[in-house]
Amino acid sequence: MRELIEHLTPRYSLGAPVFQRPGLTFVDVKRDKLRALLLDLRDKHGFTHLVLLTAVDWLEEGRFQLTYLLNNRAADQTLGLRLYLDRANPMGDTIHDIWPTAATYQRELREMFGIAFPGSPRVDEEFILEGWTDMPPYRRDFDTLAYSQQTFVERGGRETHEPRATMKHKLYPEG
Amino acid sequence: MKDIDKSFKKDTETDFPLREEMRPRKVTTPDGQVIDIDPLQDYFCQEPPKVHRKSYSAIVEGFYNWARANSLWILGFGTGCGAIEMRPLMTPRFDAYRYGIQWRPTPRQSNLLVISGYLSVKTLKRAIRAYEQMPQPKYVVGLGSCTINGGMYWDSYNTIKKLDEYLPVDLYIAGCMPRPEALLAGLMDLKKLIRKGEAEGANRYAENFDWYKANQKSVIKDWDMPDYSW
Amino acid sequence: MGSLRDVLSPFTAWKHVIETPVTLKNPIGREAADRYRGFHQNDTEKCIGCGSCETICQNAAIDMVPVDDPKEGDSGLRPQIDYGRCCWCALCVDVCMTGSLTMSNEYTWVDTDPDAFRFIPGVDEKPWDAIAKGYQRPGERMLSGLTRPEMMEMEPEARIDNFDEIVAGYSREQAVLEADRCVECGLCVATCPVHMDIPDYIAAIREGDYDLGTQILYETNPFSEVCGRVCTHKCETVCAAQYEGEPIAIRWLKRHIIDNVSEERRLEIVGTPQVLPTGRKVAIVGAGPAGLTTAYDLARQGHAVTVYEAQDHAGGMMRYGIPEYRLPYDALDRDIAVIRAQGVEIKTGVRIGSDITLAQLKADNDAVVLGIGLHMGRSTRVPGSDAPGVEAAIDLLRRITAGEEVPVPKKVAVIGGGNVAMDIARSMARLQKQKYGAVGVTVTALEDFAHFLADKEEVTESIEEGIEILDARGPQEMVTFKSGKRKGEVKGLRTWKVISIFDDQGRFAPQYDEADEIVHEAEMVVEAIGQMADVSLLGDELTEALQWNRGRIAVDADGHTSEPWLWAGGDSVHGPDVIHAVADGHKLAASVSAMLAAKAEVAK
Amino acid sequence: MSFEWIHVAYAALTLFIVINYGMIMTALVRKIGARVSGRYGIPIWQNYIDLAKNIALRSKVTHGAMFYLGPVFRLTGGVGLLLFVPTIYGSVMHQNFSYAGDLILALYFVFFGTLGMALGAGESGHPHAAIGVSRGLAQVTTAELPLALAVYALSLQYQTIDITEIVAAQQGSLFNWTLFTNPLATVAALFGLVGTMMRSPFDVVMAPQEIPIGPPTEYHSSYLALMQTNRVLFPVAKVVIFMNLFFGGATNWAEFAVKAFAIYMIPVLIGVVNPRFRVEQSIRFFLKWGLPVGILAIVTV
Amino acid sequence: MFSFQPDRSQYPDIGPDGKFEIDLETGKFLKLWQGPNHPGITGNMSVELTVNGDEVVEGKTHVGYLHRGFEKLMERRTFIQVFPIVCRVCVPEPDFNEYCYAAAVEELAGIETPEKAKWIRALILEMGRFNSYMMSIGGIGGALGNGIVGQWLTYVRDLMLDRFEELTGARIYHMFILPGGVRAGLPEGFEGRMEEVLATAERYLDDTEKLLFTNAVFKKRTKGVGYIDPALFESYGVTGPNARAGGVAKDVRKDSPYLVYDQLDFDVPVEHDSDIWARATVRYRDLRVTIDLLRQILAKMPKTGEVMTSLPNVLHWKIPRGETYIKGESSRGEYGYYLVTDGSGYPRRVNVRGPSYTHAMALLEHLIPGTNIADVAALMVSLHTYPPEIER
Repeated sequence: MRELIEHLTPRYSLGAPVFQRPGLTFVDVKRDKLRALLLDLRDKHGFTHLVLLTAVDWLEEGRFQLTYLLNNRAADQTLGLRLYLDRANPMGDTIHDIWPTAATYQRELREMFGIAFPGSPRVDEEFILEGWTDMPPYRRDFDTLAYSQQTFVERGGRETHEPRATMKHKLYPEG
Repeated sequence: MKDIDKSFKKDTETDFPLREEMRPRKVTTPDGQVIDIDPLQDYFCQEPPKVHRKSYSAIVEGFYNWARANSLWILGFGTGCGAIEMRPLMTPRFDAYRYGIQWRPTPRQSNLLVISGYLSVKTLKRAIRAYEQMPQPKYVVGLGSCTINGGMYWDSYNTIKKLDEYLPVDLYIAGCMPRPEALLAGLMDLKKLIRKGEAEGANRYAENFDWYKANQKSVIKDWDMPDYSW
Repeated sequence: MGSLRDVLSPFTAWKHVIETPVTLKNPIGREAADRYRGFHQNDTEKCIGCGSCETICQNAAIDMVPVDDPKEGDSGLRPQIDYGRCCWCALCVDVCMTGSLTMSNEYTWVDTDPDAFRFIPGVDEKPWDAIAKGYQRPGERMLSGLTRPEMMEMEPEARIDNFDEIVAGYSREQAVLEADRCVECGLCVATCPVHMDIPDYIAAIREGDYDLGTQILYETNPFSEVCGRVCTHKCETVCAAQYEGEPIAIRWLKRHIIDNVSEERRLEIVGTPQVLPTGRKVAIVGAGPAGLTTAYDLARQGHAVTVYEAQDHAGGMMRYGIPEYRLPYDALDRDIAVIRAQGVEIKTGVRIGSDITLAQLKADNDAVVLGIGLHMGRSTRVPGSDAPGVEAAIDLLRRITAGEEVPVPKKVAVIGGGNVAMDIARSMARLQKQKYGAVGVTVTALEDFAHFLADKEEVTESIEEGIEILDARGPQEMVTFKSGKRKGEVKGLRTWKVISIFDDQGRFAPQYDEADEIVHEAEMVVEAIGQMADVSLLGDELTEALQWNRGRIAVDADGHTSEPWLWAGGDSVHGPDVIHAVADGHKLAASVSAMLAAKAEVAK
Repeated sequence: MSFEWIHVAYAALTLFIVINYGMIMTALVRKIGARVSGRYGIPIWQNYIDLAKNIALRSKVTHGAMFYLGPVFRLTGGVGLLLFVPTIYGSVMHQNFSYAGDLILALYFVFFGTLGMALGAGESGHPHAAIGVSRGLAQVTTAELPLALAVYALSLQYQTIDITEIVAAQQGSLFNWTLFTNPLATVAALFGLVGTMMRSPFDVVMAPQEIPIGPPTEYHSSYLALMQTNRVLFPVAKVVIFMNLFFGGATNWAEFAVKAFAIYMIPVLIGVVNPRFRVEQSIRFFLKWGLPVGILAIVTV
Repeated sequence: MFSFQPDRSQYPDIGPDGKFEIDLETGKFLKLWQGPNHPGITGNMSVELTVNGDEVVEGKTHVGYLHRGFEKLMERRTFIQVFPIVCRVCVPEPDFNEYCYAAAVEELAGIETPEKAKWIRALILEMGRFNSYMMSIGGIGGALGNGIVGQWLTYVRDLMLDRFEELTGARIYHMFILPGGVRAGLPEGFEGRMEEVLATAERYLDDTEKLLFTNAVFKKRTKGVGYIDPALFESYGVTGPNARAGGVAKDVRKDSPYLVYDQLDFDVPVEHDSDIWARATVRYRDLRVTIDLLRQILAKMPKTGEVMTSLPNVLHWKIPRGETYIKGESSRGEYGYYLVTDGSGYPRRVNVRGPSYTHAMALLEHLIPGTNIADVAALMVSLHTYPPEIER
C-alpha cells in the first residue's frame, strides 16, 4: 500500500496518507485529479469495488469531506479518498459512468447534504424524503431535535428534576 | 445528550425553496384536459368519511361484534420494525389463525391496521391512505413504544411521535419491540374491546375528521400520491 | 419439465400432515428467558436518585420525579420510565450506581390509554414487581470505573521520622482518570457544608481547564488548598460511586486543581474586591477558618475587616491543630495570602481580653465576630488524670507547631479514637522516631473499628507507621508511680474492654467487661477525647449577658448571638471541622453584611 | 321428468346443504394444509364467522353497477352449475333440475361465473384486478380446453350429453366408473380441475405476492361475503360435475361427502407443495400436457 | 407453437441520458406500484413498474418509507448511546450493526476485545446469519407461491430466536455487543440446546430440499430468470451471496478474516448461473455452512475468560479524531460502518454501508426491465434485500 501511495502521490498530488490499519488507508485528493485517479485505481491497480461514497460535514471548517472508499478485493486493501468541497456551494463531480451504483450514493448526498452532482441520473428526484422543505437534514447545522419538536407533537405531562437542583431547593434553599 | 438549540428556526423559503415538482402547476391529462395540480393538497380525502351508526337492535349488534371480534383480518402492511414479529404469528410457533386472525393483502378486506412501530412521514401518508380505504368498522393497534411517544426515534426529523394525533388508535402494545406473545395478548384484548362494542375508532375518525386532517397536514407536506400506491 | 423425481419429491412434504403441530398451546404470557430485558424494577430503598439512568438514556425515556424528601446522599427522586420511549437496552441498569435498577422478564403491557405507559418502578405497583427473573447486571459495573487511582504516598519508613507531607497529590493522568469516574449526579453538593460545585470542578479537571476549576472552588471556599488536603470530605461519604466501588476522591481532585495553579495565577483568578469601600468596620476575633472566611466575604463586599489572632501566625486550628505532615504550613499560607489580598488586615499576637478588650472592639467596629475555635482539651477525669505526664492532645499539637520543646518519652498512650488522637499519635511517633529511632505509641479508643471515628486512611497509615491501635478500650485510670523519684508521675494507663457505649435511650453510658483489663505502659498519656473553647475572653459581664447552650455560645441560624453586635461561629459553636467552619464563615458574613446593609439604609 | 314448484324448495335445500358442506370442508382442507406447515390452522367454523363478519361491515364502497353484479354473476354461476347437475343421483329431492340441463349448460356455467367476475373486477378499476382478470381468462380458457375435450370424449363414449344418463351408466360396479372405462378422459378432465381450482401451481391469477389476490382485490363487506359463499359453493359444484362424470356420482349424502372431499383433495395435494407457474407457463403446460391427453381421449373412444 | 418471448426491439431501451422513453399516453403502458403495502415486497419499500402486458419495461425503486435518520441521530448521541440504536438499522439481522459499530469504536478508542468476547461475537453473528438465511429461503418459496417453506423455516428461526433470547436477553434487537466486549457469557447448558435447534433445522432443511430445491415447478420458475451478468458485479457493487451465485468466490470472512474466522474451518459455496435459482441455492448451501460454523464455534470457544473490558466512564467518553471503516460478511454481502470521530464525545459521522443499498437500488432497476411482473417479487427476494438498511 505504501508503495502504491508513493507511486501515486507525485502524479495526482495526494495529501499525506493516514495508515489507519493494515489494509485501510486514507488520503486527501484534489478535485481536478479525482477522476483520473479513480480510473487509474480501478483499471490499473485493481481497486474495482466502490465500497461507499459518503460525505462528512466539517461545519467549523466550512467544508464538506467526500469519502470515496475503494477496495482492491484481491489484495484486501481499502483506500479512502478524501475530497474537500467548499461548504457554501458544494458541487461534486459525478462518477456514475465509472461505477453506475455511485448514482444512488450521489442521489443520497444530493438530498441529505445538498451536494450537487450535475449529470448524475435522477439526482434531483426525491430519494428518501418526501415533501421535504427544510435544509438537507444531514448537515451539521440542521438540528433534528428542534425540528422534531417544532413539527411533531410529543406526549405531554412529563417533567424531570435534577438531583442537584432538587436537593438545593429542599435542603439548603438559602445558599 | 446535547441540549437543543433554542435559536434553531426554520427559514426554508429563502434558503431552500420548494422543489420544482412540488410547486402548483398545470398539467395536461392523457385525454387532453388541462388541470391544475397542487402537490401539497390532499386530493384523496376531499370528501369526509361518514359516521356509521350501530345497528338498531342490540342483539344484532352484539352478534355482529362477536363475528367482528372472531374474524380479525389484519392488513399485511409492515410499517416499521414490528413487522418482523408479526411473521411468527402467521407461522407454526404462534399460529394466530386459530384465533380467527388472518392477514389480507388489500386494505379493502382488512379490519385491523397494525402500525408496527415507528411511522416515517412518507409511510404515514400511505398508512392514512390504507386506513381510509379500509371498510368500517376498522381498528388500529399501535405496536411498540414508537407509536406511543416516539420511542427510540423521539428526536428524529422523519418519524411521528404520537400516533393518536393522526389515526384513532384502539390499543397500544408497549415494548421495543413487543414479542409475538405480547402482540397476541394485545389482539386478544382488542377482541374483548370489539365484543364490548368499544372499538369505534372509525366513527371517532369520522367525527373528528377535520382535527385529524389538520394534524396530518401539519406533518405531511406533499400529498401527491400515485394511484393505488399504498 | 425436469425429471420425474422433481415432480414427485415435493409430495414428501405431506408426511408432516400426520405430525403433531409444533404450535405453542398457550403462547400468551409465556415466560421469557431468565436474562430477558423486560419492564423495569427498582429497589427504591437502594436507589439514591442520582439520575445516572436518566443521563445515559438515549431515548429520554427516564424522568427523575420526587417521591420522597431529599436526604443526605439521596435526592428523594426516583426514575420514572416512559414506555412510549424505552427501548429495553438496559444501559440504565448497567450504569446504575447502586445496582437498584433491574429489569424483570415480563413483557406484556397492553392498554387503550396511551398516557398510561409511564410508571415509577418500585413505587407504582405493577404485576412484575415481584418477579425475580430478568436482566440484572452480570458482575460489576462496567460502564464507569470502580476504583480510584492509587495516591502516591511516601513509604512509612520514609515518612515516619519527619513532618514532610505524606501524600504527593494526583498526577494529571491520575486526576483525569479519577475525574472520569464521576457521574456528575451532584448528590455530594448538598452534603458539603459549603455546597461546593463538586461535579463542575471535577468536569473542569477532565477538560484540563484549571483556571475554571479554581474559579469554581473560590466561589464557595477560600480555603480550597487547605480543604484539598485535610477536609473531612463528607461529600465522599455520599458519593454515588461508593455503592459499588470506591467513592470519587473529591478531596484529592480539589487539591489537584490547586496544585496546578500557581499562587500568582490564583491571585489573578480570584482577584480583588471590585466594589467601593463601604466605610463599615468589622472586627473578627480568631484567624481560623471561620473567622478568615467571614473576613474574606466581607472584605470582598467592601467592608474594612480586621482579624485579631492570639497566636503568632494566622490559621487557627488549621495551623496549630493539624500536624504539618498532613497540612504543610506553606499551603495554609498561600490560602491566607489570597484572603489578605482582599484587603483583610490580620493582627497576630493580639489576645482579646488581655491586649484589647471586647468592649473596645465593640466600640470601634460596626460588628464583632467571634471565631475563637476550640483550644482547650477535654479531660477524661479518670483517677490520675491530673498527674504529671498527662497531656491534652490539642495543647501538645499547638506546642509542636509553635516549635516549643515537648517531652518525648519512649512510651506514649493516647486516649481517643478521633482524628485528633491520630494526629497526636502520629506526631509523637515522628518525634520518637527522631529521638530514639523507634515508635512506641498505643492508641486506645472507646469505639470498635466498625464504628471508628477517625478516617480510615488515618488509621491504616498510623498502623503502617508502627502505632498500636486498640479498639473498644475504656480508660479507667492513669497508673502513676506510687513511689520513687518519679512518684506521682504517670507510668501507664489502665483500660477495660468496652461492651457497649450507649444505653437504650442512646445516652452516653459505657458498659465494660472488667475482666478484660490491660495496663498500657506509658510515660505520657495523651487525652484526645475532645476540645472546648476558651471563652475567658468574653469577660464575666458578657458571659452573664449571653445565652448559652450546653457550654457553647447560643446562636441563631445565622450565627447571631443574643447580643446584637456580636456574632459567633466556627468550631467553638459547631464543633471541630474546617469545612464546617468555612460554611459558618459564609453564614456569618452574610448575616453581618445584611445587618450592615440595613444600617446603611437607616443611615440614608 | 317435469318441473314442479316443490323442486325449487328441494333445490334450495340442496343448495343449503352443499354450501354448509363447502363451508366446513374448505375449512377442513385449510386445516389439513396448515398441518403440513406444522400448525393447527383456523377453527372449523371460521368460514361462518368470516361470512358473518363481512356482512356485518358497515361501509360499502361501490365502483358502479358491474361492481355489484360481479359477485352476483359469480354466485349465479356457482348456483347454476350446481342446480343443473344431480347432486345425489336417484334422489328426488337432490337431483335438482338436472333433467333440464345438460353438459353444455354446465360448461357454460363454469365460464359464466368467471366472466361475470371479470366484468365486475374490471369495473373496480384496480390495475391488479385488471391484470388478474386478463391472466384468469387466458389461463381458464386453456385449462378448460382439456376438460372440454374430455367432456366431448365422454359424450362420444356414452352417446349423450345428459349428465343424469352419464351417471346412470356408471352405476352398478366400481369398474363402471368413467375413471376406469375411460381413464384418459378422466386424466384430461383432471387437468382442467387442477387448473381451475385456483391452487398452486395454477393460482397466478390471484397470486398475493404479485397482484394482491388479483380480481377480488377491491371487494369487501357484503360483496366479499357473496364471493365467499361462491368460493365454497363453486368448487363443490365443480367437484359434483366431476363426481358425476367420472366417479360414478353419489347415491347418498355420505357418499357425496366422501367423494367430493376426495376429488377436492386432488388439487390440494398438488397445490400445497408446489410453487406457482407464471401465467404463460401454465398455459404452455396445459397446451403441452393437457391438450394431447384430451385429444387422445377423444381419439381412443 | 406460441412465442412468449417479448420482442425487445419494439421497446425503447435506455437512452443516452439513462432514462426510458416511455410515453404513457399511448395507452400501451400501465403504471403499477408494488408496495409499500404489498405482500411481494420484503419490507416497506416500493417499486414503480411500467408494464406492457405481463412484461415490465421499467422499474423504479422508491425507498424512504423506513427512513429514521439514523446517521443524524447517531451524531447527537454519545458513543455509548449510539449502541442501542445501531441494531435498529437492519431489523432481520441486527447484530452486524452492533459488531461493526463496536469494532469501529474499539479501533478508534484503542480498546482491546477479550478473546472470549470475540468468540461470542462470532457466535452471535452466525446465529444472525442463520436467521437471515431462514427468512430469505422461506421468502423465496413464499414469493413463488409456496408458503410451506416459509412456515417451516420461520418456525426454525423462532427456535433460534429462543436461543438468542436466552443468550442475549432479547429476541430481535439484542443490544449485546457493546464496545469492549459482549454483555455476558453463555448460559448454562447453552451448547446442548443449541444443538437441538441445529438438528431440527437440519431436518427441516432436508425437507426443504425435497420440497423446494427438488421441485419441477420451482426450477421452471427460477432457472434462467433474473440473470445478473457477473461482469456487472463490480459496477453495481454486488457482494456476498449474490456475487457468489455468479461464480465470484468472495467472502469477507475468508478474504480478510475478522473476529475468529481465521480459526474456523469452512468453505465458501459458489454457484455459477447467477440466476434466481443459483442465488437461492448458494444461500441454502451457505446456510448449511453456517450450521457447521455454529457447531465449530461452540466446540472451539474457550470455556473461561473475560467477556468485557472495563470501559472508561461512558457518560463522558471522548474518542480522538480519526476515521475508520469496519466491514464484515453479512448474510447479504459486505456490511460496513464508516465512523468519523472529531475528538468530542459524539461521533462526527457514521455511515452504514448496507449491502441492500446497492442491491435493491441501482441493480434492481437495472434488472427489472424485460422481466415478467410475476417474477419481480421473486427477483427482489432473491437479491435478499432489507429495506431498513437502505434508507437507515
